[in-house]
Formats: sequence, structure tokens, C-alpha cells
Amino acid sequence: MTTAYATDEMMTIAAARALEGRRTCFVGIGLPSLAANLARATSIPDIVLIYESGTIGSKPPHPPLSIGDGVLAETADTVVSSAEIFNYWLQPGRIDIGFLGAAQVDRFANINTTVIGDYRRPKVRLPGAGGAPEIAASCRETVIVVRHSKRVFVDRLDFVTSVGHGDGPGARERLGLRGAGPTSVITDLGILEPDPESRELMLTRLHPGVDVDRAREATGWPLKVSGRLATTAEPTRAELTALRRLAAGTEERT
Amino acid sequence: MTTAYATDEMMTIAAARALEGRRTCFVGIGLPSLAANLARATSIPDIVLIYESGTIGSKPPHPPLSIGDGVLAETADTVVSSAEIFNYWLQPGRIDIGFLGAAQVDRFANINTTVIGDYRRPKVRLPGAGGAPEIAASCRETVIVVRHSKRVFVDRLDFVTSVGHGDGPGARERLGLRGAGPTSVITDLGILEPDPESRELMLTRLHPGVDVDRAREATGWPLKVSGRLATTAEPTRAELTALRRLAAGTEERT
Amino acid sequence: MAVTATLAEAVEAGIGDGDSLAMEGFTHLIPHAAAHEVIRQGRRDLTLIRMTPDVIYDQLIGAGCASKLVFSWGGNPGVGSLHRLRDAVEHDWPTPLAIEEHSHAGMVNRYVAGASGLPFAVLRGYSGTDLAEVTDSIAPLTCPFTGERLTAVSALNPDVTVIHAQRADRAGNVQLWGIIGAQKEAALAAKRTIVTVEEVVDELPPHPGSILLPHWVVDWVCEVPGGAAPSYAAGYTERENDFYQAWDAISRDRVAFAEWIDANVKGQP
Amino acid sequence: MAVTATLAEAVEAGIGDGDSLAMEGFTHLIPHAAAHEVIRQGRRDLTLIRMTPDVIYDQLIGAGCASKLVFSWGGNPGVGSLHRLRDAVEHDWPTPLAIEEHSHAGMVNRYVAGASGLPFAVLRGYSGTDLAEVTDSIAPLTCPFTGERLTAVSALNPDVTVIHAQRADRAGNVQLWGIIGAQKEAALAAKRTIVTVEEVVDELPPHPGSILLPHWVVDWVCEVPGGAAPSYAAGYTERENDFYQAWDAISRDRVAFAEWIDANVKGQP
Repeated sequence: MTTAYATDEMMTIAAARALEGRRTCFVGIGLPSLAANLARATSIPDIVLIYESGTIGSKPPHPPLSIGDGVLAETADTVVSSAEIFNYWLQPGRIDIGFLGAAQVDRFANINTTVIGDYRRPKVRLPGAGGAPEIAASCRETVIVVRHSKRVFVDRLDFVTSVGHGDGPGARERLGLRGAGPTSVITDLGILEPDPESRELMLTRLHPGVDVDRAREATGWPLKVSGRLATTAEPTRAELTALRRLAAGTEERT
Repeated sequence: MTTAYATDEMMTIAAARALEGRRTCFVGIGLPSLAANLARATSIPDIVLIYESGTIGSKPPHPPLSIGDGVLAETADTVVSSAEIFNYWLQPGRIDIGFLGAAQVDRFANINTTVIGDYRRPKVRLPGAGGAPEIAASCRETVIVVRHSKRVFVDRLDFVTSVGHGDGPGARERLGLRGAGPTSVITDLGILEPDPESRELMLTRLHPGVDVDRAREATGWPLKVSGRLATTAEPTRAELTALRRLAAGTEERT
Repeated sequence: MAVTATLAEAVEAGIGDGDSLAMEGFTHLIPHAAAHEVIRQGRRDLTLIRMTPDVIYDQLIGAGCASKLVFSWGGNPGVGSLHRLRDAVEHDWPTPLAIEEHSHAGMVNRYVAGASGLPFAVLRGYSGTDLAEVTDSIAPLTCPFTGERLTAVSALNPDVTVIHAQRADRAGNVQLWGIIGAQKEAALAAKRTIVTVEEVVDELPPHPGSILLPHWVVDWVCEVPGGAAPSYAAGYTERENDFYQAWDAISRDRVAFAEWIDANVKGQP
Repeated sequence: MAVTATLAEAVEAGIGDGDSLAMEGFTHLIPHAAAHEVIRQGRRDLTLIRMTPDVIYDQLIGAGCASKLVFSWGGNPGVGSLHRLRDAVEHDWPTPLAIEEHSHAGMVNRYVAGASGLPFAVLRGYSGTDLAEVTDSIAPLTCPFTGERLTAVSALNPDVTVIHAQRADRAGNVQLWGIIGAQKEAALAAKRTIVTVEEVVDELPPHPGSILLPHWVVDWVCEVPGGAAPSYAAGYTERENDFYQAWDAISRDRVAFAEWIDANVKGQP
């Protein structure tokens, strides 16, 4: 049953599995898009994919390079304006799950995609917010998909672009954020989930072959580890085959 | 050249003439719709008719019974939602002229279409506001088309549904109403226009065969008469023919 | 998630006594068949919400289903008064009817706010009119950037919205076109949505000017051909203008109205 | 009232130094040809407005046309950074670039407010983020009905909006479809509007999913086939994904960038 696979593949497959039981997914670009399309190609064929370009129910045969590729509109149930996608579909909280990437994540799963360094004189100017702040605020839950490193998992964000669990218990309620916030952070090393009490991210799963020390070393704060730490199930052959077919399709088109 | 015609026909023809030089018209139902379609059939073939049902650029072969008749959508340049017609098209003041009817009009061309009598215990419950308050507020100018009688031209409105010139000079500015307000009130007896100073309606034209006394008797306040009172030009044969063809078309369809 | 049902089942499951109920359709696609089913099932104490109450609500009001009306224009389009509405407001017959009254711009923005998950919407409206004095869901609001005075209207989130559409597929995706009014907003603002359609089809071919409500925001889909009559469904049926004119006489008289309801609504399946 | 013009004429007449300029198109129908004409005509000190600045604004910024950028996501979609944008923000090259930064939801609502003749729009957004601290056009707002705290964003009313569309008729009615983004709002919010189109046709046949901008809200229509490249026009051209990937290397280097602009923009008609 075991097949060789890359850590990125494990991450994407774990992210796809996180969609199980969800009906509608607001998809960001990059790894989240690949994971969402993998879920649709494997265990959740009926999942409704919604892209911030305004396509609802897109069924692309391969994940798009950009969120505005023509195939997203051509295969959609309906295409709506940017105003409508944010106001009528995202904001009211009618979408089950949002998939987000990040440049920096802190222990409360808050996200920075704006700048590294000082805002007015940045060391690295990142792309900025895009749809993320409102995806993070309004989806019923969010999942963050990001590679695990100290550069990403930082003690303190240089800029809060999108709110996860704010400064801890009760923060989302105080801020008027109506979705549940991040329910997991999926990396190439394992899965972090907020502690139900403190809302601080806690390592709950390691991918096969990864140990706790490696995850701790890749995290910029003292990483808490769940007392019930588990190991992610290996990718199945079906998952890997589907993922590689999808990834090849995207590359072929570029 | 003279042909027998009804006073309502004179009123509608005078209203159609009021559209000259205007490019876009927000049309209410009834007499205003007939007048707007008459203008399109005669002197202003390119006028863009906009109905509050969301049809932009409707070119009905006959004026519709209701503002939602299928022909308005079928012949339109585009059909938009109710939200869009009010928010994107009417509210920003991009429409040249709005045509309104009324149950009561006062000397400042304010309009009541809500109740006769007390609001909580009305003698007559009228249909209400519809699109009128915002047409009156936002079109670059408005024209009111209404039959002339003491029941309609009242000293004091039972209810202010839509604002004309408020309580006089400066009222529209104080209320933040950006259109110029009513520039004329066209009746079956003549035409009233706001005095440039006082904003009070003043009789500026009589239709052929009508005298000042008749207009005064049909007005519920001491009607001011312009020092340059003129007589409306008789309907031309072309206007009458076009009007009767339009009116017959509507009746045929009902 | 859309369920296919008979109209009787959907009304039974979706609309209860005391509910706030929006039946939208701006002169087009008015869900008359659903309203008749509400009358047949004898719902009471409804808060009826609709921009243009129209003949459909004249019937519900006259049949005693409503205790409140939220609206912006209550007439028989192109014909005149709604006599059952007037009788209720002027003479409390058959029961008293509270009213909450707006302009079209205000009503549609209330649906927009409801569909957008916002508690209110902003517009340039009502300024200088008497409407703000008689309607609690209108309030002044100041722009935090310019200091301008604008108007806020509170969101509408009906318990149930009912609309009629041209067609749906078997998954419950709903497609409508022509004059589209406030149907999308009213449906998205509601807690529950019932859609009657001219036909249920295997595939929904793209249609110019059409909008789509995805199956996952629709609760019940009911195939009811002609379900908009005497209103119409563009591409399927024509507006029965003569019925709108005939309604004036029928509705003027309490007895004639009751007889009409008995013969045309209660006596029907 | 729409006038047919060459792109050079429209840019000459419609866009001046110091103007605020929105070029919209969400990954689709991006008006690249118009941006190149702006570079050729040497416009300076522009305030560039766009949800997704993207390669089109990387070029305008690198060419020194802009002094300010108003945006919500400044990346090369699916590829990575916008290096000219970064060079301007990080190193003031070729000139300093002020930024006014929002989320997509905020930006699009600013266009909605602008198109609606309102000074601001309301949304559930920015709460808890650092964006409100660095951006003046974001302010808190309290619901007058519920007391909830929401966020206001000020309206955008660009001096000029430029969009690319599939086609226009000879009167200047403009039709576009596919991913429609914020084009309608950006056009309706602007004082002046320039539209480049794939083709000018005698009649605009209805097309599923299409929207129309009537001739009387458009100022200039320019026939520019392929005017969206390397973006695309659904039904006419394909997205040049390889160009977006090649842009990463071209734009990383100031000299390579300048050479590319000389060869592909300034050297062209």
C-alpha cells in the first residue's frame, strides 16, 4: 500500500480530507485550490467550489493557474460579480469552509499576507489581503494550508491581515466575527488545531515519518503538543493518483 | 390644421414635448408612460426609457398596461435587478428626467400618493410610495403629469410621499436632494412651473380653449399666474395620430 | 439543500402561522399558485412582505391570512386600488392589518441587507418625506467620511421567501430570467426558501439574462406549471391583463371576493 | 454619450497627468493595450486604482506613471510577487509610490458606493486586522437599529475607468461576459469611461451571463482586438499563462524590464 510521496503531496491530501462533510468551499489560489479540486476528484464529488473571481460551482478538470482562468467560469453553475460574491455569498456566512494560505501564521492562527518588516518601510512587500480577511471572518470555518517553517510560524506577526482566534478565548465574539475561525492548520509536517480552551494552536497530528521535534523546530514559538497526538493516515494510491493527474493537468496548461 | 382632441390628449402631448432635449427618462406608469412613449414615437426616437421594473432602453411598440409587461424586457437594451435599478441607475442622478403622477400636489409640487385623511385611520388608502420618493429626489429634473382639480391641487397634503420644492427656496439643498426637482406640472388645463424665486407653482401656460379662471377654480390655493402666460401649441396631426395609435395598441392588448 | 416536493407539502413544511413571508416577483413571476395554497391551508397571522403587494396579497389579506403588511406600493398595476387591502386598512376587514411602509428603493435595500448578512442598508432616500415618521425601520445615518446625512433601513430576513421561476434542474438549481426584480435578494435573505417552477428539467441550458439560485440555498422546489398566473413567466406564459382588470370588480365587494376565493382557490386541488 | 475613437485618441482625451485611474478586470478582460498606450503617452503622477494590480499595474508602476496605488491584492496570480510594485514600495524606484490598501470586499464595496452615488458603503470587514490602522478610507460605523459595530469604506469615484470588453455596437453599447468582476461598478463610479473591445458589431446578440453598459454611460469605445493580452477575453482569446510566468524574470530586473518596455510597448504603434 505504501507509495513514495512528497511532503507537499501529503499536505495537499490532508487538506483535501479536511473538506469531508462540507458542502461548500471558498477556495483561495495555489495549494488550497489543488486540495479542493482533489477532494472533488476523490471523496466529495458534489462539493461546491466557490472562487473569489465570482464563479460558483466551478468544476475545472484541472486546478487553474489563477483564480480567474476561463475554465472556472465555463464550468460554473453561475458566475456573479465581485460585489455579489463578497456581499451575497461570503459575508452572510453561508459558505461552510474557507481555504487560506499565509506568509506568516501566529499561535492563534492569525495570518499575515501584507508585509515582512515595518508597514511603511517594508523589508518584503507581500501581495496583501485579497479576499482573506473576509473569508477568515465569515466562512463557517477556515482551514489554513501552509508549509511548516520558522519563517512562517512566527511568534509575532509583522501585520495582522486576517484574524484567526485573535488574542485567544472570546476574541472572535468580541470582534463580531461570526464564523468559527480556523479549525485546523495543515502543513507539510502535520496538523495543528486550536486548543478548545486557550484557542492556541496545538500539534494534533504528524504526517507519517515526521517527529515532534521536527515540528517544534519549524515553529517560532514553543509548540504545544496534544496528549492525543495521532499520525495522519498515509496517502492512498487513489489519492496520489488523482493528485498527480490534477497537478500534471495544471502544469500542462501553463 | 385643427382637429378635435380630448383634454387628456392635450395633457399627454404637452408632457411628451417636455422630454425634448432629454436623453434618458425614468418612467412611471399610466399617463407618464403614454407620454414617454409618445415622445419616442414622434420627436425623440432615441430617448432611453427606463422603467422601475429594471428595464433600461425599453422600446415597446405600445405603452404597457403595467410597468412589468413582458414587452418592456423583451425590447430593452438590458434588464437589471430591482436593487440595481434603484442603486446604480436612479440614485446617482444619472437620469435626466423622471415622470411622476400624483393623488395630491401642493403649491411647492410636493406629492402625496399615500393616504387621504389620517395616516393611522385613512379615509382612502392610496397605493403608497413605490419608486416616487427617490425619482423625485434623484432625477436631474422631474415632471408631474396629473389631471387638474381641487381634489388633487390641495392647499396642504395629507401626507408628504415625495418631495418637490419642500417649503420653498433652499429646501432641496437642505434636505440633500440633488436633482433640481419638478420643473413643470402638466395638467389637462395647462402647465405650472415653479417661480424661480419663491419655488411656488405658477401657471405659465394654458392649453387652447382654457381660461385662467378655470385653472384657478381647479386649484386648492390662490394660484399665481405668470405675467408671461402663454398658450400651449395645439396638438399637431402627427402627434394626435401617434398618440391614438399608441393608446389603441395598449387597449387592444388588455 | 433543495428537496423536490408538491406545493402542498412545501407550504405545509415551510410556512407556519405567524411567520414573516415574502412572495416576490416584480409584476413578473408572481407566485400566485403558492399564495392560493397558503389560503387553502388556512395560515393565519402572517407578516406579508412584498414590494408590490398587488393582486396576490389582496387575495391573502382578503382571505384573512395576514396581520401585517410590509410593502412599498400597494396597487393593482395599471388598474387602480387593491380593494381588499384598502378594506383591511380602512375598515379592519376581515381583520386589522398593521402596515410597515417604505419606498421601493428602501424595500429593495432592506432585502439587499438581508441577503448580505448586514443589519441595515444605506441609501439616499426618504429625506423630507413623512415616511420616516410613520415607519420605525427607517433611521438617519451620518457618513463617517463626509458628514453627509443619509438614511438607513433595517434588513429584511423573512422566515420564508416564496418565488416562482421558469425552471429548475433535478438537483434543485433554479433558473429565472426576464424582469428579475428582487427575487434573488429575497431568497438569499430568507431562513427558508420555496420555489415553484414552470418545469423541472435534466439540464439548465444557459439563457441570456438569466440568474441562478444554486440548489444549496433552496429548500423546496415544486413543479407548478402556470404557477404565476395571472402574472406571467417570460418564455412560458403571458400576463392575463384582462384578469387584472376584472379583479377590480371582484375585489370591490366582500361577497363577490369570497365567492371568487371559494370557486377558484378553496375549490381547487 | 459614446464616441468611437482610436485608443491613442481616447487616452489623449480621457486620461491626464495626476488623474485617478481605475483599470478593472478580475484576472479576465484586463485592459493591457490601454495601459501600454498610457505608458507610450508618458502619463505621470497617476493614482492607480485596481483590486488586483497584477502585471498591468506592475508595468505602469515600473514605467514611472504612478505616484499612488489603491488596491487589495498585488501579486502575479499563480506565480508570485509583482517585482516592479515591490521595487517601488521597498526602494522608491523609479519613484516613491504611496499605497492605500484594502481587502477585496472593501475595494469592491468602494466601487459599489461610487456607482450608487453614495459617499460610503458598509460591510462586515477588517475587524481585528491592522488594515484599518494604516488606511484612512476605513472607519467604524454603528448600526442605528441593532447597535452592532460594522465597518464603513469611503466611495471610489475615479476620474477615469478603463475596461476591456468583448464587443460594442455602433451606438456604443458595451457587452461583456465570463468573469465580470467589478467592471460595471468601476465604470459607473467614474467621471469618464474608456472601453476597449475585441470588436465593434452592428447588433449585440443576447449572450448568457452577459452584462451591458448602455452607450449613454460610456465616453469612448475603441476597437482593440486582443487588447486584454496576456489576460484573455472569453470567447475570443486565451489567457497567456506562460507570459505571466515569464514576467517573473523580466520584472525582477530593472534593466530587463526597461528593455521589455522599450521593445514591446514604446516601440509599438
